[in-house]
Amino acid sequence: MPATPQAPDASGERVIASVLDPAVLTPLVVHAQPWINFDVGLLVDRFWANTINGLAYGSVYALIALGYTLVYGVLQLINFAHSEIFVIGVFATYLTFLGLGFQPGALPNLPIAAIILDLILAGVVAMVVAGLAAVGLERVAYRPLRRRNAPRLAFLITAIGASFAIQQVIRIWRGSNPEGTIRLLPPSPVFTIFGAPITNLQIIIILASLAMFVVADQFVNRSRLGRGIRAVAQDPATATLMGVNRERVIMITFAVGGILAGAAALFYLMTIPQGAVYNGGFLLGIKAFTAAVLGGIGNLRGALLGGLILGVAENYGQSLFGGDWRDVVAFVLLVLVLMFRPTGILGESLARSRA
Amino acid sequence: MIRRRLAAAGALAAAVALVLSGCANQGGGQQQGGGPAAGAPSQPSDAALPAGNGQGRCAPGTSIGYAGTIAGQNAALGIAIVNAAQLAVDQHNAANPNCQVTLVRADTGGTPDTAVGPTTGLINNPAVLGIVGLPFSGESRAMGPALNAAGLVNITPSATNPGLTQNGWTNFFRGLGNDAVQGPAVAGYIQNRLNAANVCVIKDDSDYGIGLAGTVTQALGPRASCQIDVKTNQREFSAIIGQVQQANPQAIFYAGYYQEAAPLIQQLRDAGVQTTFIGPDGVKDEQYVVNAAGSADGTLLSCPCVPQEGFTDFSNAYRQAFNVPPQTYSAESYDVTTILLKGIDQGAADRAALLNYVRGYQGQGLTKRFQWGPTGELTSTPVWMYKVQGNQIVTDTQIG
Amino acid sequence: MTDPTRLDGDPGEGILSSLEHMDAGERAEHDAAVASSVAPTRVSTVAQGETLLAVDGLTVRFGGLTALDDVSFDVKRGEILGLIGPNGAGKTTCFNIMTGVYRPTSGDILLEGRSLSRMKRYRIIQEGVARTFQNIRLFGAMTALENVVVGTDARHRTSVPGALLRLPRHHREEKEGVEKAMALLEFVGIADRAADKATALPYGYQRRLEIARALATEPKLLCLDEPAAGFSATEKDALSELILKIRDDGYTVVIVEHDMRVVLGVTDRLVVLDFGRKIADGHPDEVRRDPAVISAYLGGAIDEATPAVAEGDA
Amino acid sequence: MRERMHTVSHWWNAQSRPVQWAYMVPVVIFILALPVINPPIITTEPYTDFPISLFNAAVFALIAIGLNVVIGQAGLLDLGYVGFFAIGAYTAALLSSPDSELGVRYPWLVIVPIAMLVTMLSGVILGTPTLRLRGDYLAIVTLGFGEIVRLLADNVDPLRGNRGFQNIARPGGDFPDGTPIFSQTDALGFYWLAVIIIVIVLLFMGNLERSRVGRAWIAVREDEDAAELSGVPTYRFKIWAFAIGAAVGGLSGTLFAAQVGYVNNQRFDITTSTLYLAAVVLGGQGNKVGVIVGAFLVSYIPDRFQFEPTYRFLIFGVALIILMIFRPQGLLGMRQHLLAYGRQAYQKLFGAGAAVAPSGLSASSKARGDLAETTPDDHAGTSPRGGGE
Repeated sequence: MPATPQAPDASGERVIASVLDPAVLTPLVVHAQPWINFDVGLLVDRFWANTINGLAYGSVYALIALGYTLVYGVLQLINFAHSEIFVIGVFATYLTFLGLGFQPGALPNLPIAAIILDLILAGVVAMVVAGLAAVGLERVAYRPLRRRNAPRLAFLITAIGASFAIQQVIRIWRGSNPEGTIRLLPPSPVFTIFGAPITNLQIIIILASLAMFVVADQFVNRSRLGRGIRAVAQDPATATLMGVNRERVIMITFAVGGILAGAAALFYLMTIPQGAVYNGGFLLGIKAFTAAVLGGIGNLRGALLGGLILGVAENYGQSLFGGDWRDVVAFVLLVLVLMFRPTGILGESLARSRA
Repeated sequence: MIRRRLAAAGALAAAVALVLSGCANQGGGQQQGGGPAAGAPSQPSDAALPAGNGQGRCAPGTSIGYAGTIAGQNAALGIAIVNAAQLAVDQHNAANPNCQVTLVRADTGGTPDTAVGPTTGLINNPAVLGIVGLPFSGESRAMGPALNAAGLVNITPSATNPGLTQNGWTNFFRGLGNDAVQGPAVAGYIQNRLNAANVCVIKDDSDYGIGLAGTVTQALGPRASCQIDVKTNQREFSAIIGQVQQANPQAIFYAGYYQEAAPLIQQLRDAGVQTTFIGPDGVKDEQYVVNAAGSADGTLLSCPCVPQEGFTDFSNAYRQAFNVPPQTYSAESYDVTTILLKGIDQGAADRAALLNYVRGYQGQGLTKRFQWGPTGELTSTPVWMYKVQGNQIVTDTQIG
Repeated sequence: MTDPTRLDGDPGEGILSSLEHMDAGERAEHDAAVASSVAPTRVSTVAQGETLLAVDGLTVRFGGLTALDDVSFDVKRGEILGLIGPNGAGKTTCFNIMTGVYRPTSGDILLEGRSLSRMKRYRIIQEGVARTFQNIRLFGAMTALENVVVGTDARHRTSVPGALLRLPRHHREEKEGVEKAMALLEFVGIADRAADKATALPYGYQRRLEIARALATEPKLLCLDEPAAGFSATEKDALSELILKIRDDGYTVVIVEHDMRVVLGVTDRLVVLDFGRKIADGHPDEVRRDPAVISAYLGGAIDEATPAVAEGDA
Repeated sequence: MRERMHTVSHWWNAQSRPVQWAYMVPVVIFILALPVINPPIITTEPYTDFPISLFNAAVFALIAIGLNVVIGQAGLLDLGYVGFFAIGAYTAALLSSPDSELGVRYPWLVIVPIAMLVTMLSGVILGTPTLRLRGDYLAIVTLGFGEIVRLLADNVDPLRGNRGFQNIARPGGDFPDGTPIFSQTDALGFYWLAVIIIVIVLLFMGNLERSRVGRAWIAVREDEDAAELSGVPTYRFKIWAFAIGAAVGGLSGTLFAAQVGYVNNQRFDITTSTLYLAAVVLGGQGNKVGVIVGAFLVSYIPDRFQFEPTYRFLIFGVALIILMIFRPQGLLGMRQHLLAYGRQAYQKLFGAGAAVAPSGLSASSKARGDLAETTPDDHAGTSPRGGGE
């Protein structure tokens, strides 16, 4: 196998390189010969295209993963219903599109400025709705348990219950078919890197996601509210004694997570306009959670890194082994990373992320 | 304070979006409906309809069952079927005052294990004389022996796996052509009409996709030069597109459903792959055209079904009842429900009688002519090719 | 008199009630029986007064910080050794190395000549080094008795299939374990709360329960990490008494403790650490007068505020 | 309500084990007779067959008992338990279906031990590299494992993906009237078999709990470091917990496969895994009776609302939230007996009349040295979870 080309993102790429190391994979491949492809040529040919696509799709994972990681950092809680918050964001985006008069199936014929304005508007609505939904979820499913000093696993169960309930409400309301496609901005290549075309959508999504991440990171690390979040993450008892309002911090944490999920929803729907369906958050949620753990759960930068790595690695894996192995690649990568770094790649907690 | 203001603003935005969406949705729906495309065969004049002659008589409480998914995963397919069955029953009951048939719904969840309880519930309900379903091959396989033992006639409107009729079940009938009929016809079309020497066969992981891809690949022989797998519910196909670009085929056959086909074709076209794209009956759905948002044009769609665009009465009634256009297998479900209702109208008062009636049935339906051979396969299953033209699915030609 | 903690026979009014009616002589006899049933039964290859545990050139670094720097000392069988020093001196680190929580950067620890530094943690306990914790770490959902039985399990060999099928060894060991645990609870003086959840016990009881759990593993060396922390003066005296009783019963004890009254009251010998180095080793009376020790403790008062990096427990 | 439950549990704990078993007999008989009685209101008919619904609940209960070893006792959060269930079901399919490439048709009774062995082995294989991870990292890795198992069933040709395996072996035997005892549509026989298996598994689990194995698990759950430093080979016992949990999962998989008679790649997804978890937590982790009740509810609620298919999962989701909010510790709290001779030991200490329930409430009013007054009687059967962690 030819050497993996050098990539700029050193720490991330090293992990991928080790996954793709032939010595690691040879036994697996030899054993699984009849059912699994092993197309190194395709991997090499598509390396840059896969990388770009992976980064763009990984940005969506990363934004959702931030929500998991924030809540985990503060409450040590896997918010299993976060994927449903994302779906609510997707529907909020979609319904805003409809509300703005766009029709399923047709391509809009509007000036680019108007389209961008509409996208921003839809994004804002999605962020507000998802943020509110996240806060509402916290009120209904988690706060009563906290009041009763419930064991940690109880939260997991109400999360599962809430997940079922939200999905079913959406299904009953909007039906079980995906919503008709509304696409405001078709992708078109802007320039190429090493022969891999980069589309306008990919540029928007990668840049906007990074911007969202920077804002969230600055918010948590620099603002007064963010200090509260970190204080509660580090030591809830002391933070409360120091005058931090824990309930308020928790509410804000959920709100921020929801807002980021709302942004992710917009980007997702821009990439995959067919994505508005009641159960569409499930796999994405699992992947995003995987990304959060991969990077080091409770760590904002870890979530970003984990999301991008997962997005890219999935694409490499798909090219190498075939499309049906995509999800296997994601989970095997997770297991391998945790084997060598038991607390994820960056592995710090939210509280100590700036130590 | 700020919090309250934010909440109010959010609620307002949501409410506005809701109201607007309601309007827009209706508007969109009407626009999609459209009229029959020019040149499409109209509704067969001799098609059996559920209303019958209005003279049906049956015992009060007589029921037929729907066994299939209603709320579980992949519920969309099941709902398209149960809705059409309900429509047929409602039309029948409205026209036949002396025969009021109940449709008993059993939600199987679409998976073999969850199917056992509800389906057994139907079997043990003596009022149920026949069953529409089960939609999926997996659950059909799991429940087939029990339904057969109960002598309960069972017409599936959607399960296409060829193996289902090779179990020796005497109660099982298939309301559409199986994969073994469609596959070779499509392969022949690709070979002879498209003259494609180099074909990519993409399949999803459903029983349907795997079975169909198998028959097509076999019939294509060495021309099926690349095989690509996708997953149900997959929406992002960039790596798949890379595979296609590398193989550079002259035609692509997609074995699966429209939910995945729509984003796939869109992303293929976005990436500049203009290769002829062929999908099967699982893709032949208005939703495919809508969801591909302009990228579907030129797609060829094969289907073991007589052209359906002319069934305006059915389509309109369905749309009126359920606010959505009929979807994949709705018409098949409507047809097979009609057959069961006709049997009841004509005096089939127990399971054995209804089973006998279906076994000997011959008649035109909306989708095709229904007559079954000894194994439960239709004796003749025409396969037609359709294509997407100007955001409409229009009839191309009969291919088998 | 029969062993008071045997399960066989009619429980009657119970041990605790019958203790009420005993006169002093009977009581002493009972206590002696309890003490003998908790005395160590393992054969040691080392004679009384010989080196049981040798700490040899122990160095531990955490990143750039040297927690222990070439520390060597011996523990003789049958003695009570005090390990003292100001905060951050490396006492708990030393304990953590002895029980396998951390691995030494260099140097070694030898129990009866066998190296512990590569051994798995639970193996070290089975080899014979048991400990208590500075911040009490009991199994909260278990009763006091069950907590102690967990300790006895360190010396048990019942396999999982053996427990599943209740083979004879399981019965024998279960019985032995419970009997020993009951005796230990009596020995440390908390048998009256044997059936209570560990978390429900008063603080002093919890400390004693930890000691009982550690003793249940039949250690050759018992390490007590600040056992008197949070105790009142009376409780400290009672604790000192217990530590002496444990030694007299045949155990060897190493104790880390800040309270000098306890330390000077029970130890046979002191090792003093300061900034990870050993600065003194000898009889308590000599060590007290050692100028290096005096200056370390004077400095220690100033250092009190500096973070005790190496003092953390795990 | 809570008070009454404690009185009951106090009384229950005061009974000797044989007496307890004697009381259990009519309960078990009632449970066995349930599908025959087919009580109105409780029955799921006519919408779904009641015996089948009960059988599914019983399989669910068996799964919950197995998962309880891992989660409730050893405190290891396993989100991929469905993987073991799947491996059990697939082993049964591969060894007995005519669709299998192995070409063998073993009877069910032969399959069961093989499947348990295979799942046990896969538990060890999963556990060996992952059980060094702590807490939620373990959770996500096990979740990944569950998904990998499902995806392998999807992707690996001999496992037939969605096509699945037909005609999986069932246990033999006929009722006097000639109908088979074990069939797909008449689940009575299977239900009885499942209940009997549950009773046997419970007996074995009770044995493990009252041994060094059970104590090691609880110790790991309570404080893993302290456990290891008290001489518990934590890693080894965690692997045992995984292996034993897996074996029970595999056993339930074979039971399921035999009743349905068909296995394909559906139904082994993460959602199913989370439902198993819900059963354990809802009922009360660490309480064997509790998890059975939890499993029954999780399986039964959607079946009971089968008459309203559109809303049944919504009802289910809302029910989960409400039940958890009102009983955050689970319907029945954590409860364990860890000593084979505990009863005798406590009686020896406190006298023959003493009840021997481990208690949780601190009798703070009691003077510490006041031996005569302090019998566990006074504070037995109080708060199940003690004072917190």
